[in-house]
Amino acid sequence: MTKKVHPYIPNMVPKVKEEMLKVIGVENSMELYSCIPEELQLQEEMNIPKALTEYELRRHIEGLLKKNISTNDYINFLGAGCWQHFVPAVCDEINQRSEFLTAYAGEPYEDHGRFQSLFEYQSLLAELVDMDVVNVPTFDWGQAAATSIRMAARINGRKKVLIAATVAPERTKIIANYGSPELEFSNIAFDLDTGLMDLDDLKSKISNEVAAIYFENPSYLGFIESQGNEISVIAKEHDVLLVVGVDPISLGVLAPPSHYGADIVCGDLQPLGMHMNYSGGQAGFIATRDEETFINEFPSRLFGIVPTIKEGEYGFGDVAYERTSFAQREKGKESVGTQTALWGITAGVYLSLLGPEGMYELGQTIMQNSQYTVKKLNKIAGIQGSRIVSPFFKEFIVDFNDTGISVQTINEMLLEKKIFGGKDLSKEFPEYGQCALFCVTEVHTKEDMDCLIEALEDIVTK
Amino acid sequence: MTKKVHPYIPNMVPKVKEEMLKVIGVENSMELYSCIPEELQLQEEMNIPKALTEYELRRHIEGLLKKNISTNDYINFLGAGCWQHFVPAVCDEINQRSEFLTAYAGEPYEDHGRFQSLFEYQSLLAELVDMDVVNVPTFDWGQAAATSIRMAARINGRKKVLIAATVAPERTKIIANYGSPELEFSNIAFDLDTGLMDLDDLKSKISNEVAAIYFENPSYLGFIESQGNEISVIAKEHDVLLVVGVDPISLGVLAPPSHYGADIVCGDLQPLGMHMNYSGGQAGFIATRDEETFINEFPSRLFGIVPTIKEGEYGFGDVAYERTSFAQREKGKESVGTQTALWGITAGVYLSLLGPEGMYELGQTIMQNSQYTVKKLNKIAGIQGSRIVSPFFKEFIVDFNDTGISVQTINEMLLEKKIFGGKDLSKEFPEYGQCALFCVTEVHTKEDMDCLIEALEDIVTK
Amino acid sequence: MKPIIRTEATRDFHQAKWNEPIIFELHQEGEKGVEVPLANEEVVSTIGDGVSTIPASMSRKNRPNLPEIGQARVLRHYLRLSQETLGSDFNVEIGQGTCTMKYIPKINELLIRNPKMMDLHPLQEESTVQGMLEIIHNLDLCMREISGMGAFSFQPGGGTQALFAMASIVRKYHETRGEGDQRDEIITTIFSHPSQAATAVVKGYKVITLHPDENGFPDIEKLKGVVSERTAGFVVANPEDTGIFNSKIKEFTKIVHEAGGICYYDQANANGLLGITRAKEAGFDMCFFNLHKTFAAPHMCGGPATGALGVTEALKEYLPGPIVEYDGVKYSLNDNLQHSIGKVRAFHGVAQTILRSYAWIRALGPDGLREVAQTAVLNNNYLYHKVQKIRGASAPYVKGQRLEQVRYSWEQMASETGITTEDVQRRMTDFGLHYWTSHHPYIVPQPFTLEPTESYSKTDLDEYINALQQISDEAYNNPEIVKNAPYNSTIHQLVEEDYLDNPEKWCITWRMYQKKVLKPVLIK
Amino acid sequence: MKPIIRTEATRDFHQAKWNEPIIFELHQEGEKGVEVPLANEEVVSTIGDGVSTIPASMSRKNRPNLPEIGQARVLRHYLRLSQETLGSDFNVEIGQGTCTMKYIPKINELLIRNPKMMDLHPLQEESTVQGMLEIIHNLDLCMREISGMGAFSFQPGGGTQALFAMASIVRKYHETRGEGDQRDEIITTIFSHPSQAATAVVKGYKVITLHPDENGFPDIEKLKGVVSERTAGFVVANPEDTGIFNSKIKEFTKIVHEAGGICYYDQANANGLLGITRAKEAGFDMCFFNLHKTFAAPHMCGGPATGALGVTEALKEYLPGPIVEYDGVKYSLNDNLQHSIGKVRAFHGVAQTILRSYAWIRALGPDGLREVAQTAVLNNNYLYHKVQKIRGASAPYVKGQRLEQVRYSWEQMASETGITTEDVQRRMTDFGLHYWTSHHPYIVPQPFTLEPTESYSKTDLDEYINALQQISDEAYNNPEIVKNAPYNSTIHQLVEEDYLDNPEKWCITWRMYQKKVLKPVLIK
Ligand SMILES: Cc1ncc(COP(=O)(O)O)c(C=O)c1O
Ligand SMILES: Cc1ncc(COP(=O)(O)O)c(C=O)c1O
Repeated sequence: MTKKVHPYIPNMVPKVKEEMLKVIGVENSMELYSCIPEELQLQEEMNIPKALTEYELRRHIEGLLKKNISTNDYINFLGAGCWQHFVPAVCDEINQRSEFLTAYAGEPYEDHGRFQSLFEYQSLLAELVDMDVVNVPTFDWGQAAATSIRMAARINGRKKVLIAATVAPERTKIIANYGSPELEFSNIAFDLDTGLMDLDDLKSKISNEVAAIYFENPSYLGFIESQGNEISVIAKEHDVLLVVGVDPISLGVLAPPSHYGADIVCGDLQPLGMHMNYSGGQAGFIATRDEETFINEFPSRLFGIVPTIKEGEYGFGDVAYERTSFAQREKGKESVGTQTALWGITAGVYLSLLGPEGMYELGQTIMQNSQYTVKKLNKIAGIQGSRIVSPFFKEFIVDFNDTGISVQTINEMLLEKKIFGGKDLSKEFPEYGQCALFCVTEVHTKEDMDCLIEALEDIVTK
Repeated sequence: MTKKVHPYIPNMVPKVKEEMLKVIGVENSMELYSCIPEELQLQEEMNIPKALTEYELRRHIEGLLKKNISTNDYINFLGAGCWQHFVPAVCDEINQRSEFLTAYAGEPYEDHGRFQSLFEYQSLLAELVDMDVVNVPTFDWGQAAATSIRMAARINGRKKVLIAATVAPERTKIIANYGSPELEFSNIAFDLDTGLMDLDDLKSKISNEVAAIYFENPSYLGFIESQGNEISVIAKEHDVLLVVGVDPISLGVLAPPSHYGADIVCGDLQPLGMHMNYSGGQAGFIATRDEETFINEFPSRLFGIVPTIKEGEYGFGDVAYERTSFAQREKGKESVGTQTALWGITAGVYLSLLGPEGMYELGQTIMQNSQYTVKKLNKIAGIQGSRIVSPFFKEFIVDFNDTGISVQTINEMLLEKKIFGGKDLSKEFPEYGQCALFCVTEVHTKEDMDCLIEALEDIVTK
Repeated sequence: MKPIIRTEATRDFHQAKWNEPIIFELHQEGEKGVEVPLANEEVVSTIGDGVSTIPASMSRKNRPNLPEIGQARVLRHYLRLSQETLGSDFNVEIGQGTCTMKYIPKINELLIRNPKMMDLHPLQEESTVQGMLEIIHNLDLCMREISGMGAFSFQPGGGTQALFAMASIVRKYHETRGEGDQRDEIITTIFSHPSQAATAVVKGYKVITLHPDENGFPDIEKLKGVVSERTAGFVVANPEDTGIFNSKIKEFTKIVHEAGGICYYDQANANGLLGITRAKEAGFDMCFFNLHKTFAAPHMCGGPATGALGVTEALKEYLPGPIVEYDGVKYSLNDNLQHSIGKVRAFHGVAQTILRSYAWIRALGPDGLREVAQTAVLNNNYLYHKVQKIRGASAPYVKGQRLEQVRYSWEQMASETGITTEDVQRRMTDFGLHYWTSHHPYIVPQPFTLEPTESYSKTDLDEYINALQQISDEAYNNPEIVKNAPYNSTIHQLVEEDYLDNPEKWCITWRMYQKKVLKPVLIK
Repeated sequence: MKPIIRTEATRDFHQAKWNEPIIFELHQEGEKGVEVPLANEEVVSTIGDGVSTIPASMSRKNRPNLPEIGQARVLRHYLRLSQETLGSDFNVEIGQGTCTMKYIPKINELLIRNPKMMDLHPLQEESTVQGMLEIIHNLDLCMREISGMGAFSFQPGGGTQALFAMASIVRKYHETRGEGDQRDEIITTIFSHPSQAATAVVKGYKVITLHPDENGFPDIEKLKGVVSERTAGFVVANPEDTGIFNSKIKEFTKIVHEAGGICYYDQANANGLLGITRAKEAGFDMCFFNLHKTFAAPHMCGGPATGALGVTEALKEYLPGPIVEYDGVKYSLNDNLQHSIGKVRAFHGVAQTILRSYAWIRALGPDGLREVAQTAVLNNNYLYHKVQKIRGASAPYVKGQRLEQVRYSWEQMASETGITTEDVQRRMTDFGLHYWTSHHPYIVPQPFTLEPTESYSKTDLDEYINALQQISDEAYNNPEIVKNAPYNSTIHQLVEEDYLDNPEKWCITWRMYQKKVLKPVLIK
């Protein structure tokens, strides 16, 4: 039997193949591999299942996916670095456009639309964080933070880094990995009840050898770090650069870190129009002032605007390209490659849709909903709605210690009631005992929240 | 509180509105309604629920849709005019393209792509039915058949129409509705065991007053009408036009009606790349020879190719536009309007993807699967896999009479086993007693079919 | 850097141009676009080849002559063609008056792709489609509020089919009362969609067409002159294509009713009327709305679509079946309508469109619907005011009183410059804008019809106006520019010959083109 | 009708041009793109305004200066920008060598939009994501077969991050063995992706770069000269950017191993090798594949993406966690890897890309994967043969022995006509084609790199070759045409000034443009 021509491989057609081989001047296509020594040629067939037709493939994959239970099936209160937010349909329409989906690294001429939309993304996010410079997106918050810190260290030539102990442990790992072996990290203690940074500890650790202080706002634990100005003052006293990580969706209502002295701001774009995708929606950003010393330390691409030879027309190009590893290999600033450009475009669409009022209203809704949940939780005997007394944005630590039930058990019971409970913090923050990090956003209806309350009441009183 | 500006209505912005009112020279926009007498102005508010935000809307609609059980959830054996087939992903990609989705009735210049893709659809379907002329799609098979018959009547100026009694009752209703009061319909009897047309009855009814004979192949009851040539000969003897309805997905393996003398061929495009959509996927086609008398009777649009003033470039336009109601109002041929163009484009994509081999293989798979099911059904005591002994394509009448259980009960029990059983024929064809029309296609895996068999065995033996 | 200042009033535009061959030209024997599912091996061993059961006379002798093309190339072809199509999502789509080209919300497109909608079979057990039936029923309730009618069917696949269904009801109604033969006339107006007249004829009626009075209103005196015991029905839109609202509409329906006729209302486009005025109060027995116009379902290159057909409680039993009913617990399909005209379209109509329109209504609410109407009228009057100031353009008939659209005329410009409305049409493409003349016949000479809907901003409207202004300038100063347009479109002017009307030359399919054009050349 | 005969060897093309303003220019105060969900009334009455809990110092004083634009206009803007982007779906995308721009199957895009994938939270209980974990595990198994490695992590968000992760493993490995400080050099080659060298430096290594011998092979003698007890690792691709397969690769890894170094393999692009030859047999300890290259995940304007990182069984404990494991019953996440480098990316990486690549592999099967490789090599050698015949073009280094790509040179043409590879790049846009020069530094002068993959037909390849041929003709006969290109692109040539490199002038955001360009003008 002759081999079937695969729909993805047009030149499997025997006649065409022969014609091409003739042009090349070989008898069969395996001859083209004669440069590969026999000992390196794979002899056995790979143990991979036989090809499926499109329909079979669809049944197969959909069959696998049916085994999942999604946040569309159950009510979800998990956050902790990946959050469930409302995604406007226009965001999906744009990022599914075949043109954007399949473009890559084209030139300003054939990819004008890609350049413009990423320039616009930079510009929109710049307004949200109220800083002048934003890069083409990087991998995720963790890596953006790592790079922000490395940038700071390059700028002031120092090696020590102070990190708030409330930073997400996952991100701390990424930061440490990107920072080692060059940088030296220490934690800054925090107050268990307020979550706030222990300024005395900060003062005791800061010195003229410190390159940067890094903290997050809203913090991983959900509370709002209100000492931004104080921290900034301490940092400036030692010419330490202040790097602040931020959840951009909070910035309709919360002051952006630039307002309390941050030199470099980073964070994750996922909340701004990306579905969670089992963590496929993450994307990092870095923002700075328009200062040459800062711009020259970005490893990432920065698109800038340029006029064309035609009046009234403009194009775009790479700003200060020479600093990148694309231009300079190991002499470039860190490394650049394929990161998360499509999410940048999407975040731009998102911000264009919501506008200033939308961002404000969204922040407000989130705060109202999350406060409502905490208030109701407080009414349940044995549960403290928020272990931390400081104001919070969308996440908060629910304290189950007095219920005598472990978070794990509670979450198992919630699962039975079709609820994904908060993230168990007992390993990451054992000092809190049986606490869980819950996330409430604008996607939660009152019914959703009440459903959680009822379920927990049930669990606790049973 | 000021009214919120709706995202769909930009000019609700008060300042803009005022500016525009000033240009117009009125004080407020209700003044523009002064031409509507007060007694006609609606006084009360409409009893329609308050506006939902996009997210609320999504929850609301998805909540409603969750109440449905789809053919993706259960195994489906319903056909009878709307069929579950494999839809290549490329079909969906193309018909979801914003450009095609939102275009309408543009000119050859700005909508070149729409014209070309519909011209190509016409051309591709023409090859499938092996006729020269195909129209821009009409509503559905029923209406296409109705119009085909009316075309025939206009061509030969006669009024009587003979319709095979095996034509789908739904389509018969549409044909009757479009035909009355002008045309006069009679049925042609059929043989209960073979399903075939009773040629004696045909002969007894045919005359020089008959405009057209209409039958379907494969028939509504699934069997293949093998007497096409004989019927054609009888028709020609009386200068009667032969109109044949066809399921186009069968034409990779079955002879197209043009091969056995059909003058006009019609059918439904839904199998060629359209999801069922609770019947939103239907679309009709009509095909004829390239004869002026035929072409001039089409009510629908026919796109033709035209060179442009630039060498090597071509465009498209409406062929014989003057015959349409767009051009001639009541003097045009029937009526034309918005029909189902997007499904035409989609069917074109489908045929381009499958090609001649794909259409053949698909037909073969369908026949193998449906025959397999019948064969297995035959093994169940009391069930006759196919009540009709003639060869069939994808549908067949399963006879439950000997089980002593009604089709209704059987279907209820199948539903409990997550199976949509065949269409109950006991009302439409009471002569068959407790029979149901099952449909098996390429979407059914062996497991699906075996599941049905097992379920029926279970039901019948219990 | 010099600041980038865009001073041009019109857009510096060029449409995508790919010069794609006809799909058949992409044929490469052996290539494949998709692999279809083959029968399982055990099935094959049980059954054999499957096709040998086909009687010889019914077996296809050779494969259909379809092209063979790899998947990527098929996709590339159609994607390129899509870019060569000016969907309303891409332009200030106000030049296609009467078509209500409004914003098509993306959320609705997302909702209809839910498998719980897409993968429903129309004959499924009612219990398994409760959500779908609820949506249909809810839309019915909304439509009743909007129209004042008593029941709706969503079966008709567009306005034309709704008009046909209404003509069928008219016939059935009179037949039921024994006046079927006697009442053989339907009255319509000239400024209406051609399908009003055309569908009446399909249903066997003689059509009487009223022309407007000098102010552009349907002539009430003429109506009085033509109604009689032969009057079966009266169909009209209001406003008509001119955008002029006929304030005497209630008198019209009264006159027809008194003559024993049925009044049915073409509300394909009701965009200026939502929440403002209704079919019921104007005295109509039936009406229809094009969901693909007023109710924000997309036009999809021309369907699938829905003409939502509403009737008074009294005519409910005439509707095509089944219709959805709700007993407070459960939704069901009622196919036992005593006088039903039967069916006009398969099963239940186009469910996606029903869902889209329901979603649109729910996104707006009752206040939003009124805002739609008022803003559409505001936008239209703004345009009306501005367009009339353009040299050579006018808006015939009564001053003011235009609701959602206006039929304009370039008569003056044509007589002064020789530039026709068709020339303008081609030239508008150069600015990335769509422009349609009008339905035939051109009662208004050199016509064009603009309908801005509620979806376009003032800035958008100004862009359109500027383009018209520039073309007028060109017409008066350098008409050749307009005559030879387009320049920035996918293609240039079609050769003006009888390629489309001469049976020797027309090519409706690629095979006809091959026979008529290529083969003769190859033989030579 | 004269038959329509397309005689042009190149495409009569024009890209869509909409001249869209920057999004901020579309601002109209008061417009709104979408309504966000507001808190339920009862919630509000229970809680109040919600925002007054914000400490004064942390409350945003004024709204962010985002534009206000209606939904339709936002959509129109981005849709237009999309048409101004030449995705690989739209062109014969073979000019971006090393990037493996292959066909992106639409079925995969459909599958990833399944809510059971899109709406999963990465911290859900394992029992609720069994399907997802099974997909990850299955892909792992496939990758092991393709590479011979022992375990895979899909956490790295691209090739660069995979290279970083591998450099991290190299470091951790030597640290674990107490040689962390001693081994401070990583060896790479010049014909490799810049990230090989760059990520090694991020991880604190000194980079030693090998240059090719006169035939274009990495120089084995030079390698011998640089390995030492300071060698931590050796990273290389094979073929390198030249497309030349280094048949001595096993000797290279042996030399490095003998010096105590780790060998890691850049298989970002393994498109010519699938089922033909593997990392394991060539002696590598680690390798990575870019799923967005060889494994048909789309490039998405530059990510999100995945660098699938495979290691030998011996290095498994060094992987970033968690990895997916299967005990025959249940899939689980293992985050207890003894020597784990920790994390490089949040949670589990880009799940959509994992699903896409798994689907692609299953659509091809083992035979299909081999066909991919063989056809990619066939296509490349066809191009290689043809391109060398074009006047002014050459393919430096050894004759033949090219697998999936070739780095070519216009050195001769540049010296004879003054037309550079950058000029060619701009001119190619005029034919609707994409062309990339090459990575810096330009070791091959006036370089361009073509990689046809398996996805393009001979006809497609010929179209590309014809365009290069035509540009060569133009360069020799009328170079101004090429110099002044593009003509049919969305935009014309950028003004060549220091707008991008002068800190006084660069504008990375609209607010910078306003400050630096608009404000000074307005003040004047
Ligand atoms: C007033 C009016 N009536 C009827 C129709 C016909 O509707 P359809 O195109 O859906 O058949 C239209 C649409 O163009 C219309 O505008
Ligand atoms: C050989 C090689 N290595 C590494 C990379 C870097 O991959 P990425 O762009 O995903 O970071 C690439 C991609 O261009 C490549 O081709």
